[in-house]
Amino acid sequence: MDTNLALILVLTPLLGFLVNVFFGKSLGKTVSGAIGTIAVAISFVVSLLLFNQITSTGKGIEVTLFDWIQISNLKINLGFLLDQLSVLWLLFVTGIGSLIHLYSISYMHDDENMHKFFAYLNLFVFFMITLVIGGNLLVLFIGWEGVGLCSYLLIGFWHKNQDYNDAAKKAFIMNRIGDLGLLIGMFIIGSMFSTLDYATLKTAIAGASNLNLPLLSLAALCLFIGACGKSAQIPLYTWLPDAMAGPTPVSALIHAATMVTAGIFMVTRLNFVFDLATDVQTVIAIIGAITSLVAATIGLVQNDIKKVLAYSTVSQLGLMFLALGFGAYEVAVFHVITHAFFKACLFLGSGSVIHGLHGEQDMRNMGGLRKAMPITFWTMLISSLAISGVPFFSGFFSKDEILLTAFHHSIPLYVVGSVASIMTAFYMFRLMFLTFFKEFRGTEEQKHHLHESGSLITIPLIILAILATFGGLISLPGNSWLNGYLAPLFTKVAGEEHHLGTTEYTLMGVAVLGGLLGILIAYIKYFKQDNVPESDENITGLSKVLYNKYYVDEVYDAVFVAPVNSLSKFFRDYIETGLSALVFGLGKIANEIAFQGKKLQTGSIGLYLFVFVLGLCAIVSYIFLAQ
Amino acid sequence: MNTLIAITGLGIFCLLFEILNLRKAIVPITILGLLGVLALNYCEFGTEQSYYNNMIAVSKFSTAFSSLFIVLTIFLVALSHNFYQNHPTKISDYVAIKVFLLAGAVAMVSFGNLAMFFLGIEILSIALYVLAASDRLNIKSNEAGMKYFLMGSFASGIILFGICLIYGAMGSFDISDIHESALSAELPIWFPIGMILMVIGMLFKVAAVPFHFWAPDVYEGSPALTTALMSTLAKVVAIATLFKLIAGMNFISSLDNQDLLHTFEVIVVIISIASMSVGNIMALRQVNVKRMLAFSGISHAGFMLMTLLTVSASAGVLLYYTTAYALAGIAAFSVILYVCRDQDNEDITNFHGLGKTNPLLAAVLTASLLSMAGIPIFSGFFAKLFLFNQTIQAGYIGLVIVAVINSIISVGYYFKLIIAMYSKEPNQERTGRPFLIYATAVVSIVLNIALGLFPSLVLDLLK
Amino acid sequence: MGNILNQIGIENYIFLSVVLFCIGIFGVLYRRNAIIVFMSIEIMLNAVNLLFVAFSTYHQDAQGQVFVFFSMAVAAAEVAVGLAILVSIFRNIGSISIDNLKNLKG
Amino acid sequence: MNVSTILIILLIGAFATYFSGDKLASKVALLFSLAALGCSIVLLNNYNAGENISVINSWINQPKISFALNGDGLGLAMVLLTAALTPIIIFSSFGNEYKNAKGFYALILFMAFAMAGTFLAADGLLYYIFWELALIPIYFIALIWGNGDAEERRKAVVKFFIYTLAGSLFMLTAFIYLYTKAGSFLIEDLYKVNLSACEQFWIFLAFFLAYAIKIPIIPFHTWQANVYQKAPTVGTMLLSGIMLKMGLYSVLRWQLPLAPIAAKEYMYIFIGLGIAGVIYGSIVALRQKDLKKLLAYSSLAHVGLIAAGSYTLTLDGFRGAVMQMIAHGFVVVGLFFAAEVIFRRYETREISEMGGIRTQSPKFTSMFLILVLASVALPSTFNFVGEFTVLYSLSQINIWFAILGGTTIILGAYYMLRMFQHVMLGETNSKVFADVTLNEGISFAVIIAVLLFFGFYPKPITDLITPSLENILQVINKN
Repeated sequence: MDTNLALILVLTPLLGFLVNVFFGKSLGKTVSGAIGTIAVAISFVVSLLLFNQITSTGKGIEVTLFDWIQISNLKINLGFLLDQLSVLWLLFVTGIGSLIHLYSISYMHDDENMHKFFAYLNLFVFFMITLVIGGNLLVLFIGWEGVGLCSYLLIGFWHKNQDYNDAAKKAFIMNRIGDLGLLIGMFIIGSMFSTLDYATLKTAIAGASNLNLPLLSLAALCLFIGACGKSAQIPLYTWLPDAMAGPTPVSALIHAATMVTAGIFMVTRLNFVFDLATDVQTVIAIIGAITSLVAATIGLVQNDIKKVLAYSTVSQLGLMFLALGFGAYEVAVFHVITHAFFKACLFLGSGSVIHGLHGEQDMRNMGGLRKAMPITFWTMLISSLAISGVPFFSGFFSKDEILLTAFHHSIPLYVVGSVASIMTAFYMFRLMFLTFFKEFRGTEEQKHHLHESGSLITIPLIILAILATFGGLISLPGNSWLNGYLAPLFTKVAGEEHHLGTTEYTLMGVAVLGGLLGILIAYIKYFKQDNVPESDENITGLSKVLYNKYYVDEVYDAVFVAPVNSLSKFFRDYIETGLSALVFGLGKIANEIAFQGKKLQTGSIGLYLFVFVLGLCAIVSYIFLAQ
Repeated sequence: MNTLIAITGLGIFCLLFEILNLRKAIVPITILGLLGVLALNYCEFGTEQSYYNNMIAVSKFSTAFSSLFIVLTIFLVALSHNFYQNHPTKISDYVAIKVFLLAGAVAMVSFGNLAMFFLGIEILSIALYVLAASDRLNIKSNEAGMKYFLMGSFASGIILFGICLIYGAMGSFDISDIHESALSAELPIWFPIGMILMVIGMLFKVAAVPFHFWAPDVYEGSPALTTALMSTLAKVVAIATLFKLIAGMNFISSLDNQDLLHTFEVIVVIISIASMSVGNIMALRQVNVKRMLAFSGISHAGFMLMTLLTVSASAGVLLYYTTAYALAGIAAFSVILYVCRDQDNEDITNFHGLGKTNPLLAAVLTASLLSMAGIPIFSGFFAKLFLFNQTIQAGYIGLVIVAVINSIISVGYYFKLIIAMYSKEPNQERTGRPFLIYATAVVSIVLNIALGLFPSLVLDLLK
Repeated sequence: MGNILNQIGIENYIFLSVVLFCIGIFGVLYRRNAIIVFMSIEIMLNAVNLLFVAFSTYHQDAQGQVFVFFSMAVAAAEVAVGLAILVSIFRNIGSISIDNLKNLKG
Repeated sequence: MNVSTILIILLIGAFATYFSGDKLASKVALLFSLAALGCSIVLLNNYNAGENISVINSWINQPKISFALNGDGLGLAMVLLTAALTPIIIFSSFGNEYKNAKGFYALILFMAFAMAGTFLAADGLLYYIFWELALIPIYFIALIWGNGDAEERRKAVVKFFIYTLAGSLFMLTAFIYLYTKAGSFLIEDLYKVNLSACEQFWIFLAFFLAYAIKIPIIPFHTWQANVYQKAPTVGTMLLSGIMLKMGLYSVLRWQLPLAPIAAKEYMYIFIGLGIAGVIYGSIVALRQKDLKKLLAYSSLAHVGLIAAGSYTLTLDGFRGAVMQMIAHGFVVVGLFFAAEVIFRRYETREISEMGGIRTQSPKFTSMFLILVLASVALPSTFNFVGEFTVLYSLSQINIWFAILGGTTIILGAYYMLRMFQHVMLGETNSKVFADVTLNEGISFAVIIAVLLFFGFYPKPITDLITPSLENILQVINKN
C-alpha cells in the first residue's frame, strides 16, 4: 500500500513528463498544460494522504524497491523514506508546484514550446520529489542533480538567446561544484559508517563509540559545500540571479520556493551529523549571515524587478542557514515554508506585471500599476508586508524566530541578520512603490495595453497571498505545532522553546520597528520625493559597486574561468603539438640517419672491398687478442 | 644423393630441350621434373647415410633444406615463363642455369667434405654471376654482375684460404674427421682462424654487415627474377650452409675448449645487431622496391644469424624462419615482377593504386610484407616468435630487445609500400592476368599463412 | 720428402702464402683495371694452392693436392665468366676501369 | 556450444560479407553481427546456468601454445559489449555510402572477431595474436575510408599503427620472458610463476607500454585525437567504443595479476597518471574546434578515470572500471554517431559552423542531450554508477585522488555543455537540418535505453563480473 502510494507520488509527474514530451505537441497547448497540472495535483493529493497518515501514526514510512549499486562495504538500494520532514516538504513542493503549473497555463500560452515547458516542470517535480523522499544520500543525489538538470533546461528555455544559455550553463556548473562536495561528503560518510541510509546512519552515529570527529566534520563541511551550491550561498551564489533568465514561473517554483531549499532540506535531514560538527555549524551560521547581508545590499539598488526578488531570495536563504548554523532546524524549516509562500507569490506577481507589460522588467519603466492590476497589487503588497516582517503576517513569525535564535547564540550575527531584514523591508517597498504607485513611466502603447491578468494567473496569487498571511500560524511562538511535528527528527530537544519573556518581546519590537523603518525610508525616498533610480551609466560611488554586485562575477571570471581557458589553449597549442612532435621526431631521426647512410653506399667496388677487408681484419685480430 | 644426381640430370635435359626445339615445354616439364625430385627427396627424408666415401652426407637437415630449395626453385622457374617471354631463345639456358644453381645449393647443405662444399658454393656463385649479368645490353645488369663477381670471387678466395688453414690444422677435409678432432686438446690457432675465414666468406654470401655492400647494388641492377632468386634462394642457402658448417664441424665446442666461445658469440651478436639495424634504417629512404627488399634482406640476415648463438637447438627454428622469409619473398617478388614487367625501374610509384586496379595481387603483396614485418597469423610472426624465444632462453634478452626495436622500424618501410598501393591513385593501366605469376603468388602466400596456422609442420621436422 | 719440411719449417710456407695472399688482396684493393683485379684474385687463389700443397706434404696426404686441382678448375671457370661479363661491359661503356661502375648506389 | 562459436560466426561473417558484393554487404554484416549478439546472449544464459563454455586445445607443442578461450564473467561482459556495439555501429553506418563497401564491412566484422578473441583468449600468445590482428583492420579502415587531407591522414594512421605496434611488441617480449619461466603460455600457468620484484617491474613496464598506448594514458595519447578525427566515424566508434576497452580489460586480466608486486609498489604513480589524464583531457577538450577531436579528448579523460580505478587494486575499483568501460563504450559510440549525424547534414565537423540545430530538430537535440548528460555521468545513467564506484574506490585509497578525479564532473560538465550550447543551441541555423531518420533514431534509442536501464538496475552486470574480478584479486594478493 505505502509502496504504491509512494510510486504514484513519484511516477505521476514522470508520466506527465513522458506524455508531454512525446505527445505534447499534438495534444495542443491547453491539454498538455492541463496534463502537467493534473499530474502534479495528483502527487499533491497523495502527499496530503501521506501527511494524514504520518500525523496519525507519527512514524515514518520506509519503502525499499531494489538493490541499486553494490560497493564492497556498502550496499545502496533504491528506497524511499517518508517521514515528517519529507512529507512536509512534499506538501509545499507539490502544492505550490500545482499552483504554479496552473499559473503557467495562462502565462506561457503564447510560447510555441509550451508542452516542452510543462514537460520540464513535471520532470522537475519528479526529481524534486525523489530528492525529498530518497531513503539514502545517493537517491537524494539523483534528485539533487536531476533538479539541477531541470533548472538548466528551464533557465535556458528560450534557447535562441545565448546569454540565457550561458546563464543556464553557469547554474549547472556551479551546482556541480557543490555536487562534488556532496559526493566527497558521501564518500567519507560511506567509508566511516559503511552506509548511506539515513535511518541506519542515524543509529550508527548514535551508537558509535570514539567517532573520528575531525573526519566527520570534514564530511559535514563537504556536504555543506553541496548545500551552498544548491541553495546559492557564498561563494556559490552568483548563479541564482542569472537564473532569472528563465520564465517567471520557473523562477517562482525552482529558484524561490523549492529547489533552492534543497540545501536546507539536506542539512536538516542530516542534522545528527551536523550536530556533532559544531565548528562546521559556526561556519554555516557565519556564511549564512554574510550571504544574507551581501545579497540584501545588492538588492538595494537593483532595477530589474526579478533581480530584486532573486537577491532577496538569496538573502532569505542566508537567514535560513543562519538558523541552521545554530542547530535551530525547525526554525529554518519554518522560514522555508513561509518564504515559499510569500516569495512564490511575489514572483508570480512580478510575473503578472511583466506579462501585463509584455516582457518589461525594468522598474524604472513601470509605476502606477495599482489601478491597472489591483489583484496583483494587493497580493504582492501582502507578501511584501510578510517578507518585511510586519506583525501577524507569516514572515514576521519565522524571521523573528531566526533572529531570536541568533540573539541567543551570538549578538554580532544577530545584528547582521537584523540589518539584512531592515534592508529587505526597504528594497521590497522600493519595489512596491516604483512598480505600483505614481504615474506610469512606460511607453504609450504599453500604457494603453495595461490590464489585469487572467483568472488562471490571479487565483494562484490569491491563494498564495492567503497562505502568506496565515502561514505563520503553524508555529506560533509559545505553542508551536511545527516544532512538535518535527520533534521526532532531531536528536536533541527540538529547539529550546523560548518562553516569551521581556527580551523576546523587546527583540520582536526592535524587529518590527526595523521593518517599519525600512518601509518608511522607502516611502520617503520613492513616494514623497518620488525620485526614480538613474539610468545605468550615471550610477556612481558605492551604489555603482552594489549595482555591479561587488564585481564578484568579474572576479570569478578572472580567477577561475579565464585561467582554465588559457591553460586549455596552452595545452592544445604547445603541449599537444610538442608531444606529437616528440613521437614523430624519433621517426625523423631514423630517416635522417638513413639519409646520411645512403651517402656511404657510394657504389664504388673499391670502397666495398675495403670495408670488407677492414671487417675481416677486425674480426681476425679480435680473435688473436682474445687468445 | 639421388636428389643431387636427378637435379643435375634435369639441368642437362633443359639444355637438350633447346636443341630439340621444345622451348614451349621447358617450363612445365622442368616444374614437373622438380616436383619429381621433390618427391624423391621426400623419400630420402629421415635416412642418415653418406655416399662416395662421405663426400655427400644425407641427413634430416640436408633433406629438409633441400626440399625448401627445390620448392623455391619451382616457384622461380614458374615465374621465369613470363619473365623471359621477350627473348625465348635464352629461356632454356636460364632455366638450366637455375636448375644447376639448385644442384649447387643442394650440394652445399648436404656436403660431407669441404671439397664438396667448395664446389657447391662455386657452382651457386658462378651461376649467380651469370644470372646477375644476364641482361647483356643493360649497363646496370652488367655492373651488378661485375660487382657481384669481383666481390664474390674475392670472398671465395677467403673461404678457400679458410679451408686451407683448416686442412692444415686437421689434415683432412672430411667433416666427420674434423668433427672428432675439433675437440682434441691442442689445436693450432689456424683452425679457429680458418673457421672464422670461412664464416666471413659465408657472411658475405648472406650479406651481413659489414660484408653487405654488394647486396643493394646487385639486387637493384640484376634482372628482377634474379633478384628474387638471390633474395630468397641464395640467401637461404648461404645461411643454411653457414649453420651446417658451424654445427657440422663441432665448432662451438672446440671454441669452448680454447675458451674462444665468448669471443665468437660477441662477434655474432655484434654482426647480427649491426645487420638488422643497418638493414632496417637504410631501407627507410629507398624508392626502388628491389633495393628496399635488399636492405630488408640484410636485416633478416641479422635475425637469422641469431640462431648461431644456439646452434645445438635452433636448426628447426632456422628452417622455419628461412621458409617463412623465402615464401614471403617469393610472393612479394612475383607481384613485383607482375607490376614492373614493362617498367624500366622498380620504383614505388609503379605500385600506386594497385589496390584498386588489382586487389588480389595487392592483397598478396600486403600479406607478404606483413609477414616480413612479423604481424601475427603470418608465419613471419611465428618465425620471429620462435627465434626470440630461443634467444631469450639462451639469455640474450638485450639482443632480443634490439631486434624488437628493429622490427618496429621495419614496419616503417613495409607500410610505405602498402600505403602506396591503397591510398594513392593508380597511374597506369594494368592488363593481363598471367596465370603462372598469379598461381605462384597465391600459392606461396597461402603456404606462408598455412605455416602460420600450423607451425609445427615445419618446426618439428628437425627434432 | 718430409726432410725438406724438416729443413724449412711449415711456418715459412704459411708466411709465404699469407704474404702472397695479402699481395693479392692489396692488388684487388688498389688497382682499378678490372683485368689486373682479376689477376690479383688469381694470386690470392694461387697463394692458397701453394699452401695446400705444402700442407699435403706436411700431412703426408694427397687430398690437399687433389683439392688444388678443384680450386684451379673453379678459378678457371670463374675467370671465364668474369671475362665474359667484362667483355659485355666493354661493349657497353667502352672501358674496363671499375671506377666507371658507380651507377648503382645510394 | 562454447565461446569459440562467436568467433566462428564473426569470422565466417567477415568472409561472407566480402563475397556478398557491395550491394548486400551492409545487410549481411548486420545479420552476422546480430547473430553473434544472439549467440553471446545464449552463451550468457549457459554461463549463468553454470555450464562450462571455455575451450582449450593444444595448438603448438614446442613452444607450448594452446588455443584456449576462457568464458568467465569478465570476458563475457566485454564480449557482450563488443557483440552489442558492432551491430549498432554497422547499423549506424547505413546512412552513408562507401566505395568498395564489401571490403569495408568485412573489415569491421573481422575487427570485431579479433577484439572478441582478445577478450576471450586465455593463452598469452593467442591473446597477443588477436590483439595484433585487431590492429590491421582499423588501420585499413582509417587509411582507405578515412576523411580529411590524404597526406595528413596517412601520417596520422601510420603513426598510430607503428606507435601501438611498438608498445605491443614489448608486451610480446614480456610474454616470451614469462614463457621461459613458466614453460607455457596458458594464463593460469603464467599466473603461477613467481618473479622477483625487479623482473616484475620490467614485465609490468612492458605491459604498461602496450596498454598505455592503446588506452591511451597520457603522455602516450598523441595518436588518439588525430586518428579519431581522420578515421571514418565507424572506425572512430570501433576504436573508442571497443578497442580502448581492450587495453583497459588487459590491464585487469594480464598486467596486474602477472606483476602484482610491481602493481602494488607503483600503484600511486599509475593512479596519478590516470587522474592526470582526467584533468588534462578535460582541459584540452575545452578549446577544441573540431567536434570529433573534442569527443576524443573527452574519452581520454574518461579512460583516464577508468585506468585509475583499475590501478587501485580494489574490488570496487575493478568493478567500477568495468562498468564504466561498458557505459563509456555505449555513450561514446552514441556521441560519435551524433557527430556523424550532424556531418551528414552540414558536411562539417567545425563546431563554429554549427549551432541553432535545436529549433530545427528537437528530437535529435533531446537524444544528443541525453547522451551528453550520460557522458557527464548524471545520476540515473549507467555512467554515474560506474563513475561513482570508481571515485569511491579512489577515495578509499586517498581522498585527494577522489577529489582530483572528481573534477571530471565539473570540467566534464563544462566542456560538454559548452559544446552542446555551441552545436545545438542559439539562433536558428541558416543551413537546413533534416530531422533524424528512422534508422538513426533506432540506433540512438537503443543506446539510450541501455544506458538508462543499467543506470537504475546495474545488478545483472555487477553479478556477472564480480566473481571473475574476485578471482583476479585473489591472484594479485596471493603473495
